[in-house]
Amino acid sequence: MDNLLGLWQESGLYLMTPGQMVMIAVGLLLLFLAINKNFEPLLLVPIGFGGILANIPGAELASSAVDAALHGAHPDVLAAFAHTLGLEIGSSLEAVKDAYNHASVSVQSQLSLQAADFGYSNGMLYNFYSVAIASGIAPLVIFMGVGAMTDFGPLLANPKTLFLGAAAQFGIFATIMGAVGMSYLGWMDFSIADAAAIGIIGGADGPTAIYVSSLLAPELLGAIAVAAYSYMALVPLIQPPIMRALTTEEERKISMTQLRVVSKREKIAFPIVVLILVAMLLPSAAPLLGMFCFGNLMKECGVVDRLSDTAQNALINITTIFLGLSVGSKLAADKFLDPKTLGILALGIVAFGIGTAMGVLMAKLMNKFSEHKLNPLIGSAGVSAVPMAARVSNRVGLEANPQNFLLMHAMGPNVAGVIGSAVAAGVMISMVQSMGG
Amino acid sequence: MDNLLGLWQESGLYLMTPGQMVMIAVGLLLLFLAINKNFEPLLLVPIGFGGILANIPGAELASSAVDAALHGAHPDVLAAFAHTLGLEIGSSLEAVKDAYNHASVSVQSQLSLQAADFGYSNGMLYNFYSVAIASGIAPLVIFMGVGAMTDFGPLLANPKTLFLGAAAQFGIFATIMGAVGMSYLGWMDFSIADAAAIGIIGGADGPTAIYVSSLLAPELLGAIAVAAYSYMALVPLIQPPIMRALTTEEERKISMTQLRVVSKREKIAFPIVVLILVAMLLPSAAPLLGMFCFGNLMKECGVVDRLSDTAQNALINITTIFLGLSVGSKLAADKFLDPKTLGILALGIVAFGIGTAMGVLMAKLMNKFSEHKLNPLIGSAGVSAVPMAARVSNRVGLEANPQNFLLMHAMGPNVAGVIGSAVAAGVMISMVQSMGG
Amino acid sequence: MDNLLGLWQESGLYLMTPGQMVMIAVGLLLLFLAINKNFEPLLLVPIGFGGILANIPGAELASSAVDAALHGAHPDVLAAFAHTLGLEIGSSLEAVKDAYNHASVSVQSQLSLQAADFGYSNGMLYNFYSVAIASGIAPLVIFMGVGAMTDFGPLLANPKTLFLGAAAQFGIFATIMGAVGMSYLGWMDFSIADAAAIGIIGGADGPTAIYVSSLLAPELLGAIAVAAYSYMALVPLIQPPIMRALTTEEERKISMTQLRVVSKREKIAFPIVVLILVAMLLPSAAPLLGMFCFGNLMKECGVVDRLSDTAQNALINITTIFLGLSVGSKLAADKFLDPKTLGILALGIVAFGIGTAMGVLMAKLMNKFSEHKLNPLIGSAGVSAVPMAARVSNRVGLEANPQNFLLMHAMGPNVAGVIGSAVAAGVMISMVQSMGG
Amino acid sequence: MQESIIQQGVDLLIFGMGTVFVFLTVLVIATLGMSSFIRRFFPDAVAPVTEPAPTTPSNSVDPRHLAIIKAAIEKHRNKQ
Amino acid sequence: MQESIIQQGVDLLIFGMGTVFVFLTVLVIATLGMSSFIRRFFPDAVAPVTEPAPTTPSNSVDPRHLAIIKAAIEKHRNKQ
Amino acid sequence: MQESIIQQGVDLLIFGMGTVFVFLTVLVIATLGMSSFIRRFFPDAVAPVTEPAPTTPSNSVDPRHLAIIKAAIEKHRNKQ
Ligand code: NA
Ligand code: NA
Ligand code: NA
Repeated sequence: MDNLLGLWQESGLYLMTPGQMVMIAVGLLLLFLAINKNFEPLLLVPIGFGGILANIPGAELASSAVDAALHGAHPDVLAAFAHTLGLEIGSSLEAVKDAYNHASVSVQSQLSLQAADFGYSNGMLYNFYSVAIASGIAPLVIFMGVGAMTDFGPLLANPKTLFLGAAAQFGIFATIMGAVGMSYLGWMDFSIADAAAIGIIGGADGPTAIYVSSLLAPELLGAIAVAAYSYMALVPLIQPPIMRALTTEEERKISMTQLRVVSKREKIAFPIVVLILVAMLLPSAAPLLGMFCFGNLMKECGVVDRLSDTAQNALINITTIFLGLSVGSKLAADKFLDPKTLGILALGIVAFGIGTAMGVLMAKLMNKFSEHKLNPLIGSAGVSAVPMAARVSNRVGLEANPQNFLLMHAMGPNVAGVIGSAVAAGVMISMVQSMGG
Repeated sequence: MDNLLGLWQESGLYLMTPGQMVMIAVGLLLLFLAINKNFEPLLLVPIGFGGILANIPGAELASSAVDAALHGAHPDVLAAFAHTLGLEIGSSLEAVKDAYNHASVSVQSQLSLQAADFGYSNGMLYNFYSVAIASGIAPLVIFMGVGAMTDFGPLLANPKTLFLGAAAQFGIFATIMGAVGMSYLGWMDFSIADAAAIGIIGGADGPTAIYVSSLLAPELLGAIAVAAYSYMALVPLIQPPIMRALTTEEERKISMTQLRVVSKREKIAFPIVVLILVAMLLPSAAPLLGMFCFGNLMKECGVVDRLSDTAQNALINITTIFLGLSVGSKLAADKFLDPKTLGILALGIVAFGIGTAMGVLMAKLMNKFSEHKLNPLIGSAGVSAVPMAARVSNRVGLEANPQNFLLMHAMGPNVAGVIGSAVAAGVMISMVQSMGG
Repeated sequence: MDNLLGLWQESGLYLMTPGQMVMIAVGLLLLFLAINKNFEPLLLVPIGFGGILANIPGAELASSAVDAALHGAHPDVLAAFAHTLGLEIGSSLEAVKDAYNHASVSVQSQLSLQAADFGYSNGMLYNFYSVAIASGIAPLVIFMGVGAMTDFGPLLANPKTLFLGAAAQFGIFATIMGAVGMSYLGWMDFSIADAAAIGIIGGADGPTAIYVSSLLAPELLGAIAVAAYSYMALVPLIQPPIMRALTTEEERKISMTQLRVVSKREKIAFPIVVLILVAMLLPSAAPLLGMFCFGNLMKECGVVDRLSDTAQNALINITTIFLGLSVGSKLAADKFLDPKTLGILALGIVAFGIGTAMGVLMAKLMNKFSEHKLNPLIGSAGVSAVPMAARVSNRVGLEANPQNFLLMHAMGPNVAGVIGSAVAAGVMISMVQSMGG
Repeated sequence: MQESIIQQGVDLLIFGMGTVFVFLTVLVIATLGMSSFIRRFFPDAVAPVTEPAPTTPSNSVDPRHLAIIKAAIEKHRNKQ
Repeated sequence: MQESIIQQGVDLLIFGMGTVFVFLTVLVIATLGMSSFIRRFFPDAVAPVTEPAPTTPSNSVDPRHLAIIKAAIEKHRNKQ
Repeated sequence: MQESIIQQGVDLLIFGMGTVFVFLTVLVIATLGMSSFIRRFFPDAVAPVTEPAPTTPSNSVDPRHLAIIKAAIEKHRNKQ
């Protein structure tokens, strides 16, 4: 009978909290959007599935051994933890949890061994998260693969479109102001590190967003990643109204001259040029832009095709599977169901909107000073969201002028936006860490 | 001269024990069976090769740094270990070994650093085992890949074949009774955890068996994995006599109606349904069935084909290589050459036999209550051993009736058996851990 | 303003040392040689790029958390480290560094946690190095892949060409004598372990060289790997003059009889024979030759083609990417710009030359005792540098006799050289470690 | 202790086998429900064809395609 | 503290956005320099053709090739 | 110490080179034995053909096949 009772008390129906039920529904919603609506399925299928796994009651898949031990809350375990943390024996669970969260890395690693002594172990998704994201490796490897899939030809044919990619990053920083404003008004409790991590949603670039938030605000990573990928999928809905509002019919009809031919040598030299500028000006962006340029160099140099193929296929796919499941581990109910998540979702869409607007306005500004007119619709592609935003530019352009193919022209600002948000990521990580954030 | 003597004293011929020689012969036998007799070669080639590597005398490839240090048995090392373990200085090697094996995780990790201080390091296969199996990751990744290669169509067309997959799991539990009976009679010294790990051989599913035994009885893992894969390869010999003995000629001739068409949407929904039932009823099966369903969802959803392809190819192949070598590391002579291994081999074949019988009998029982008659030969496929057991059902069926193609009908119970043994694995892990096993 | 000043003081231009500038130029040179001159691009592109990344000032990509903390040199950090190291508080940075470098593994791991407490973390390339090379895994996996790409047919058709592969390893040991000689004369400060690691350059085999130097002389690994791969790429320039000088026109014209047909079964048996000899005679070579034979067995046995394909493609490519970047991490200016590097480069080319000469001379010696004459030009292929050296033999042979195709004949000694240098690596690792090197 | 291990084995047998049957029974019901729900409310526009061949997990390349490709290559080679 | 977080946000905005613009401006200049240097001193012997289609990162197989291969297989199958 | 490193080097040279030769000599003998054993007792039914081309480790796709496939694609494209 004990066993039967035990099985029932270990079953999900007995243990499930309302929060977990909500999060399982959220996971199913993400799967629905990914599969039926084609919302960035490569990421949202693993994230949604991982989110459901993380909320299976009693399985503790997203918990560390210490979390599991604290959840078990056996008196012996709590006493041992309290001793290690320098609390008095008999401290409350809350006190132990609090002391653990503020303990130094060495004390935490001691508790981790202690939890193992009591027979607790890390959950599967927690291990995936540690290896893939906490180490920083998965976003960097994906960025390398993206680099190996990126063609800088259109950008090299018209380098001044880099300015469009720069302007669109204003979405990032405006969002940071929004987040600190919410904190100032007392609506939310975002630290400056949180604000920076939320801002990066405006970079419209998944791996960059995950990399930054894993460093600056790991507890918000789930919400930030979900917002970033969802809004990237929604770019065809978010951007066109803004683009139309800020441009005249005439401007949208501007036809651009065909791009010049770019030689193989220029394409090989470009990632090296970027790398050297990073080395000279912005070391803090070196991991992200370094891996990106490495991927691109492998693609363009033509002598390591087998490495480039692997970076674009097996390696990026394997990494994506584990990255997605790991992000899903951050959709555990106790972390995700927080008013902050609503703040993040609200700020994220503002970030996309402002980035889009600034890209378009920058294109109009540049037209004031330049002979070769840009069609301002390609400015919106500067937010990145590769290649979706460039396709949106093309589609809106075709509405105004059915003979005007903007796709290639929009690819320039599109990939410029990737570089732009990696630069913004680097400077934010460096500044926030020196602010003691 | 010292060097020459040293080289000779480090050579295999000087150091080899009879046990190692036997185990090298066992490794060669496994290679022979895999290569010449096509016994599950994807696993048995790496396992056999790894087994030979693990028994190379002096190379200590399967030993941890601490094992190597204990094997070296230098007095300084032993004194330091004894101090850490709280023994008196001058304790015998046996006493130190014994204390180490019973020490807590934190003390073991301290000894590990101490062994490194003395210049010892983990062997190659030990590292593979730690990363691939002790972490639980390799069996889960393989299970994900298997999920991505599984077609639930035949099962969805005839869901009641799930009962056949359930019945065949009786082989698991009957074997547990056999193992505890051997313990009761004093023939063997199996704990309840050992018994559960041995029982899972009857699940006829490699990754499930390895996952369960890595958690419940790591020291028996080598024998269990070898038994599981060998008997899966022997299914065409083990099953037919049992199937013939339990059925009449008439029953074997039963012709089944063609399976209905199953829609894409049903195939997408099925892994999600399984996942939700796991979440509600059986959280302890979440890692295994979660990864399996994730793989299957990636395959069926149709929007992440590149991830599904990688899960079915590069990722599962890479994992198989390291899983196989890691299992091989558990074929070291001092662990494998134990009377328990004989017990495991004997119990394993009984497990297959009973599972087969119960599947067939269940089909006959269901025929008593149902209008649509099942050919009882498909019941034996419920043990899983995918796809071998289904092929056996088909072959035995063709002997009785050359027009009767049972293959697709047998695929239903066949994949049901995979789910069934994963469920059994979950409930056993949960129950044994709460028994303090 | 503080922020602006901070950004400038963190910029590369402000922080860059002349050494780093030189090393970035070296990295660019390696990229140029790899891309434009086709110098072993699969390795030298990642190594060159990694070398540049490792020298980005302020990014500390190649530093451990402790290195970064020592570089930061904050008084609190130094005080804490000094305390852990048993130094008096207020010890100089130099004293702390020195004590750290000589500390035991357990103390180092304590400092590592302490550095994490102060907010320092390992650099990206440092992590790659730890996982890929310090663990020994990457060179072994690459060796497995090379095994899966090697055809021992020509060697099996004419096994006595193994002697050519043996003779060419004299380059390794002559170089060791050169290195110890330099130490004896006071020109350099090479330990016996350093000398052995430098000697292995003469093995003309990348993964073997990286494996040996990661164990015996990790601080020289960058220079040794760069030398090994560069000289392998230069084999078409280094070898022909030596080959011509040591042979007569007549000898170069010797035409060899066509190789006999080798059966599948012999090819399957060969890696097993090698493995058993390793087990009996030379356990210390078990990791390298074990993985090599395992790869070859997977290729030849014909029943695990999907594993063999993965070992030859996805797995070896992924490993190569991280191995290359990790080797690049050892090109950090403070380690690489050392007179020792010049010594290594000088000794390395001598090693190739001597190996080439000994291979040719061995072939001439064998001709004195054998009826079936060997063309001595195939002796030079015994250094390995697969398949470059065999092609050089063929090309020089064609110059002398346009009808004489030596390629297949040279493949025998070529792959024999791989076995030969793995054997040499095993014996050296074993001997040097017992010398307390 | 000797009694107890038998008792533990029996417990595992009863509750384990019971859980397997309960879970798979619930799964049969849930699957039938899911299928009838989908077939009723979301029927496929075009009826899909069930795969004619069984899944062969250990063989990732469709052997028929392989044969066709090989034949094509053979043919091309013969023409040269 | 409340003041300070606004101040920190403004700092991030100014220096962050500034760095992005400065870096990309330098990159524009460096790229123009690099391109004109290469076009002047190392022109390609044969003019390469710019790819006619955009990069589609999420799709690793060229869809046109796929179509052709499929068509070839189809044709071959029909012949049999 | 200075003496000793020379001595250690000589030791490495002698025992190292010795081991290499001994090991490879034993391997020659073992290989010859293995081959004659297999050729005597387990001859292949059909004589296999030695590969005509050398292994090219860095090139995983057979270039001839590649050429044929490319040609086939080209041909198909021209027909359209
Ligand atoms: Na961006
Ligand atoms: Na089963
Ligand atoms: Na060699």
